[in-house]
Amino acid sequence: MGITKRFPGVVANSDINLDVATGEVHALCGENGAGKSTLMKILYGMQQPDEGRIEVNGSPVRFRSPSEAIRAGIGMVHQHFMLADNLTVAENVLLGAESLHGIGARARKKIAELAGTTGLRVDPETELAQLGVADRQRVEILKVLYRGARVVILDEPTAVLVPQEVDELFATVRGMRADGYTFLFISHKLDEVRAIADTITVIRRGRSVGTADPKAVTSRRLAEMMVGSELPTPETREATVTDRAVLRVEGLTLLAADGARRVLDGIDLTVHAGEVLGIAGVEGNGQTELVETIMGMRGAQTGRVHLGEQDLSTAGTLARREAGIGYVPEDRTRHGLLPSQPLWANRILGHQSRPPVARGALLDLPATRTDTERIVRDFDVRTPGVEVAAAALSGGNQQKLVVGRELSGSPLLLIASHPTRGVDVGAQALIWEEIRKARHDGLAVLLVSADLDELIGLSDSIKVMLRGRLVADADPATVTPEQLGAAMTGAAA
Amino acid sequence: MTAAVATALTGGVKGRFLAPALALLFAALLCGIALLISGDSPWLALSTMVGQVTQGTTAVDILNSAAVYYVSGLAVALGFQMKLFNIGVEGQFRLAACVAAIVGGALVLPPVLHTLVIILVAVLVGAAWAGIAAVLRAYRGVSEVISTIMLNAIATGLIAYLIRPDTFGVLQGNNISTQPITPSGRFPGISFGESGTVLGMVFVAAALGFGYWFLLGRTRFGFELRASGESPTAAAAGGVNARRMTLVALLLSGAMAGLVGLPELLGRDFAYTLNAPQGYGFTGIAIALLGRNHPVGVALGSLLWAFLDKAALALDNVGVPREIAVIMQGVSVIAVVIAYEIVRRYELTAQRRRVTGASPAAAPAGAAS
Amino acid sequence: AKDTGGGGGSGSSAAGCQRNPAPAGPAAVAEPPEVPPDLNASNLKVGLSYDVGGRGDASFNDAAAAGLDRAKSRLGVTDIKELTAAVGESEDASATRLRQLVDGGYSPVIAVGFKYEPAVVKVAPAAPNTKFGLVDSTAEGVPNVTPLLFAEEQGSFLVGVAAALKTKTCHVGFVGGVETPLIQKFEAGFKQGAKAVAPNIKIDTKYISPAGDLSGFNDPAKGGEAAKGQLDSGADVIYAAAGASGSGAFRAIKAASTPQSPKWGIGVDSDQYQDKNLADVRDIILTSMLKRVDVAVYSYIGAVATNRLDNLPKVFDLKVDGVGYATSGGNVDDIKPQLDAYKSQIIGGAITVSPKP
Amino acid sequence: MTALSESVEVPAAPPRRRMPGWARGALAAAAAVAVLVVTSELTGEHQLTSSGTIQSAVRLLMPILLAGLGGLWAERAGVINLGLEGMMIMGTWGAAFCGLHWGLWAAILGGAVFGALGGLLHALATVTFGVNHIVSGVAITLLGAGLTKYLSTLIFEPVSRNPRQSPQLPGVDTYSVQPLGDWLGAVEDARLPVLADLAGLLRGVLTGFTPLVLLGFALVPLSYWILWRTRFGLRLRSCGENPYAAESLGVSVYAHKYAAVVISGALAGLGGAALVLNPGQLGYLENQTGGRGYIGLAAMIFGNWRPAGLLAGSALFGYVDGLQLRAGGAAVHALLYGASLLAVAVAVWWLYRRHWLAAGLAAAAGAVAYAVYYLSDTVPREFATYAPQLVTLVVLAVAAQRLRPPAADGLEYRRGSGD
Ligand SMILES: Nc1ncnc2c1ncn2[C@@H]1O[C@H](COP(=O)(O)OP(=O)(O)OP(=O)(O)O)[C@@H](O)[C@H]1O
Ligand SMILES: Nc1ncnc2c1ncn2[C@@H]1O[C@H](COP(=O)(O)OP(=O)(O)OP(=O)(O)O)[C@@H](O)[C@H]1O
Ligand SMILES: [Mg+2]
Ligand SMILES: [Mg+2]
Repeated sequence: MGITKRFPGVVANSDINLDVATGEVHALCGENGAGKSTLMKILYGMQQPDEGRIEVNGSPVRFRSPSEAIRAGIGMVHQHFMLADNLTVAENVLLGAESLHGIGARARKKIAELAGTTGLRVDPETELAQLGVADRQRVEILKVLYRGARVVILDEPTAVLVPQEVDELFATVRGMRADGYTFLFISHKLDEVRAIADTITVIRRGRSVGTADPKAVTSRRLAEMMVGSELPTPETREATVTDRAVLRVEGLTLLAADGARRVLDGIDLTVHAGEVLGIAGVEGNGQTELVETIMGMRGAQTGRVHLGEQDLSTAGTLARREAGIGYVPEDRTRHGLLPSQPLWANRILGHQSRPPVARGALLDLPATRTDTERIVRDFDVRTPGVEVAAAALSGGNQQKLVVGRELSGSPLLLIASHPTRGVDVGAQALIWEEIRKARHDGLAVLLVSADLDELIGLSDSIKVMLRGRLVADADPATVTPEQLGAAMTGAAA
Repeated sequence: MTAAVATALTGGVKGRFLAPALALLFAALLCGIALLISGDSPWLALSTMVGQVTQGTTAVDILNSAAVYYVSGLAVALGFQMKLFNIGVEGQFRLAACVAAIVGGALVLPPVLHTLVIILVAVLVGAAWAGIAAVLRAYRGVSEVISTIMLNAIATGLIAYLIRPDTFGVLQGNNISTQPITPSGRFPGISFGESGTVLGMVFVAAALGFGYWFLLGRTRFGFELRASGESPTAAAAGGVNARRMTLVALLLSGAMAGLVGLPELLGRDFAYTLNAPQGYGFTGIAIALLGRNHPVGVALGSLLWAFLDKAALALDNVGVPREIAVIMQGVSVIAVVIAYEIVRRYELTAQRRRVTGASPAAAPAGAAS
Repeated sequence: AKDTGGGGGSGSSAAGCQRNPAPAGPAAVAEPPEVPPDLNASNLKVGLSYDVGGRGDASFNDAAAAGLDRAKSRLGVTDIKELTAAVGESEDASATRLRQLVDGGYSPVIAVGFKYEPAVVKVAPAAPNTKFGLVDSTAEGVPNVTPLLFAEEQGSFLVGVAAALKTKTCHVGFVGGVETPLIQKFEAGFKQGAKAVAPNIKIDTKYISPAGDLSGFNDPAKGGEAAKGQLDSGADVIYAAAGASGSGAFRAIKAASTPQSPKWGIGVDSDQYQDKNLADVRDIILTSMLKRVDVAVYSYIGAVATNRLDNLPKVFDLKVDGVGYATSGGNVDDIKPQLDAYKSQIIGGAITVSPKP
Repeated sequence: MTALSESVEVPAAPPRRRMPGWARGALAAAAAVAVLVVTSELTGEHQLTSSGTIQSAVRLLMPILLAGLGGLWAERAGVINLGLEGMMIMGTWGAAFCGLHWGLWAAILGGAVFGALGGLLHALATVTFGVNHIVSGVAITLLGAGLTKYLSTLIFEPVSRNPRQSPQLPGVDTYSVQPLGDWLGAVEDARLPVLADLAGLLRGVLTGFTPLVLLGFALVPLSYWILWRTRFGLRLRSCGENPYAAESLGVSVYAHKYAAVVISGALAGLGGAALVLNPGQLGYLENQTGGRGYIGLAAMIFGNWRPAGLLAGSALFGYVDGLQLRAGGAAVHALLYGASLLAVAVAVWWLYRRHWLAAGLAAAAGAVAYAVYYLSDTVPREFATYAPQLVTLVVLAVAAQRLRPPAADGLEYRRGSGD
């Protein structure tokens, strides 16, 4: 109720109101960075609100820590799993709730009992490391149940699941709702939301903008509510596609670390100069691996990668970059930036062997600074200078720096993984504009994104990825997000 | 430390020196209190130590020792830059000095060349001994911390074997020594008469410091090294080969370690004996920490350390336990390390604040509050 | 159940230890270098720089300290300064220490331990008016340095004789701290002495650490294990030349010793029977090989005072009482005639003891 | 839209069946005993299995084991403790000081308390201030050495007349399981083939131990029990695996890390006490730890961050060290024979599992070990002394990739900064 949460430089939640009735599935929608997770963390006592209050069954409460929320019957399944790989399933579940049933046989019996409810079918003594994603999620739910929570927060539980698993999850949720559990359900996937929710609250830029009835509302209407009216359209109308193939990937196959599974399975694709090829897919279907394999960060078992006339199949990452590939990684803090280094040092990363930042084996620091300043100017990176550490910038500005860097040195091909994830509208528009400009100048772009509007708007052609394979092609001129969504989940046979 | 002080400190270069200086002051204060408790006068201790610098060869000794510590500190710091903890500088430098002394004593070569060969041998031996840890780390995933600790002990055994009179050693009275290096292989120093002789390799150490600075700050290799240390994932995405960097970084660190024993070997002792100095490798770790892996910081750290070592000898004259210098060294390291950490955090927060102040984009969000 | 001590040493008890009879010959008497009894050296300022361990190490530093103390009480020396080396310090620290003594006007300056050799060689030529005494080493070509050397092998020979005479199992042991040439001299003498008495005696040898690893002088735990190993394999007299590690050896011996099968330890450098820190195990200390650093220091100070440095022996050996064996505790009283017989033979030159094992 | 290709079946990896931990441990112990007995019989080097060697091993391994346990506790909570050596040094001083004034049990306690103080400092630096764990560990080792030197100059020297050591501590009694010990002694002395070896091994463990040895051994299962079987231990381990998950479930990560590192320091301090209270020790002696803290850490890694493994690691260290101290190069040389036996056994096992390459490598290693054994008749003393370190290095090189440290070991944790 009237929750406000400020972080330095950003107001994550601003006077948000949320009413959840007992026994309902209440969905929360909003763009990346809208403040959904923050609100949930506040409800769960992991963060303290700066203003506002929380009431449970009419009486005001104040959670200073998760354990207090747990005591009040609230449990949370986090967007990023909160599990310990080296502990057993039972230990993961028990942790923090040892006082309920001890940590011995009694607890194990209880876990076995509850496991049925969540559809978990493994021995509680199994080490967590051996479980797949869906089972991990079941363990997360089991944790919540074990604590006797009646209100369960699910933060983007479906992002990592394949459709059958989503169906199983929904069956579990429905079953539990019938038993009187209340759910707070967060998802970006509007059709899912409409399928499971009883009520939907939409959050935009930290504020609640209204509620909707899932039976009455369309996905389009929901999307409009989420992004507001100033929705920038990533449209790329005039065609610049040439018939000059820049990237040719043939028969790329990658096995999982344990060697048992094909993460990439015979991928063939071609990107032409001036073309944006979009890859659609539910997270975890091999897009990350595809990008990293093309970048040479993972070694494919079979298959070839050509850039123009060059065969890069066995080249290292740096050689591939030198050949003309720019790379905007999906996780900028882990893969894109050196957080504690100044901006100019970040400009060097990935370009350390090329002008303007290097001459031979030596770095050219003055030129590096000048060029970083150019990026700051051209890409509107909001910073007092190029000497500040990258970690001091906000996500959007970090991303603009990364995109600016990767478009430097006139690459032939840009591989952009979720280039606007967690980035505000202004930055998003700028990044789109820059990609469009470069494409006009003949750049080939391989675009991976979970944002279907971005994908449809920016791409010249789209391929759908499912379980390590490219399973379908779509024409962005005619395809709708709904159709694409269906194909991504394998439901559009 | 209050927030106000810390923010005042974080302004650029000044902050970089003020924080460790405050930490050192804190360490000195603590030692002063320890002295007071044990009934000694901190002031007497300090003035004795400072006064000692002008006595005899102490000033020159400090410089010579600092040079040795400096090379050792740089060797450690080079690994630290990549978050590799080469605890094995100790073993590397001793083995390198021993083998270099054996080779140098056995060879007859024209001046300069003779010296260069000895230096080369030391560098190679140091690198090779570190190379064992490097290979184990890069290909077998063995933590270099553990492997180098083991290798230190094994190096001791190897050295003992190498200088046995029936292998390469020569019995000299109650001592065992390698064959002395003839004058052609020595590295001349600069004599200051009564005040001692500055070892020639002091200048090599200074040059090494410059080389280290240049390598890390101005070359692609240095950038890749630091990038791998800061974020292995980002470095990999930027095209840095992590395994290669691990190997090269440890080999270079070992090569540098190989030089640690040479200033004294080539400028003073001319042979490796049972009394050959030990412990420089461990001192190097402390000094790299004090100097935050920065060539100037490491230089200041080694000077401080050498001062504490040499000037403390005078404490015996006034009846103050000279162990107080060791405590001072220990406390400084931990205080400086913590001070760096605090400053780092304040720096980031301050920068964030400046970024937000500078970026109008944050304004709407800020206004909403 | 609580152990009551003893019971170790399951090894062979070879009864057949053939022993040679003690050599006969003219009784030679040791003559220590003479210091005039009424000498007053109160004008001397004596500086003394110890090796690692310093005064109180119950070993050779302490012996040097004893010599100094005697000079204080007998010769009236009052102005004395003592400094101590640190572990693993480099040569210039030793030099600085010596220089401090020189600058303080001390002369003679006595450096204890062969590690001081390079430092003395460096400092002495620059201070020609200062006299230096260097224990355990020589500084060739520097006229103002007097080497104070010992024939450790001769003293060790005698305790080897004692060991061979006392063993019931015809099996003795040597535990060395660090395998340096100096300690090897002890080993060599001990073995020759034991063999001289019993040619077929079994002698175990163990060094705790190799040359260059000084931890062997400083690890009583390992000293104890090494001695225990020799006891278990049947040795019943053990000569421990192992610095502070020796105390571990003595305690292991004490634990294994029973009235039926007594086990003996032999001390080194100073009379370890008298060592306060070994008071609890003194009853198993058969004797100690005395390295009379005290005699050397005292004589050297006396010689400096009388300006008769040329009177000092080249090597402090049995002849000048520079080495010897201790008799405290009375455990060697029964074999004293044999010991003295061998001693006379060595003094007389009939037996020469090699310093190499 | 085009049609979709048929979906791909993803076969689940079959769960691997493993022997329970205790069974594997027992098997490994049995194999070790078998190799020793056979080697002892075939080479005639009976010191390999003598009760004296085992007793030596027990005395030598105890400080290492305790330091290793210290490492285990800290690392299980996600804090690397390279300051073990420093905490151990502080423990030796504390044990000597308290032992002098108040007796045996005070010495044990004093060692633990002084070590714990070092642990507290490490916790402050790493947990509160986020200093790199290795950096802090190195600094603490320096500080520990300096502080004890200073304190002993100040406090011990006036009594002991030597700044480097404490006065004589009261002696420590040893105990034996009787009359079993005597019976085994009789069997061992009778030198019946194999039986004597077995009796020697058993007798070595059952006789001549001090109360602290009992305590040390008891701490192994106790640590296991606390860390793996209690609520506190579960929480503590969760901090080392995923502190943010622990935090999200209401575990106070800071408190647990602090507790773990302080306990770690206390255990390392106990290791120091074990050194001081070994029968045959005078008391505190400067530099007496001689790197045992680091070796404890190595033993812990060797033991895959588990108490039983750590016990095996420190036993190996203590055993080889005891053997070389007692019987010198010849016995270590005989171990080469044992190593080749072991390699052959491993090769056969891999053959059975159809891992040809591994089998080949093991066989080759065995051949090399045997060749060295056959062609030489002793190991140079210089190398025999460092055999434990060599063995550790070789074992790590072979096995490091199978080791699994706690997932968040050595990482900085800040409350509320996970997502
Ligand atoms: N600990 C933090 N410190 C500073 N800013 C934060 C912190 N946590 C979140 N934010 C910021 O608060 C805003 C809201 O974040 P939140 O995680 O709640 O978004 P979200 O709606 O869950 O987004 P997504 O859909 O990507 O999960 C973002 O701008 C985010 O960067
Ligand atoms: N863990 C953190 N601790 C402290 N401050 C943080 C943290 N993460 C982010 N911030 C600060 O919060 C602000 C917002 O960061 P965030 O990455 O959430 O930006 P954002 O809302 O995504 O920004 P943009 O609108 O540019 O995308 C930045 O000024 C950053 O300095
Ligand atoms: Mg979120
Ligand atoms: Mg953001």
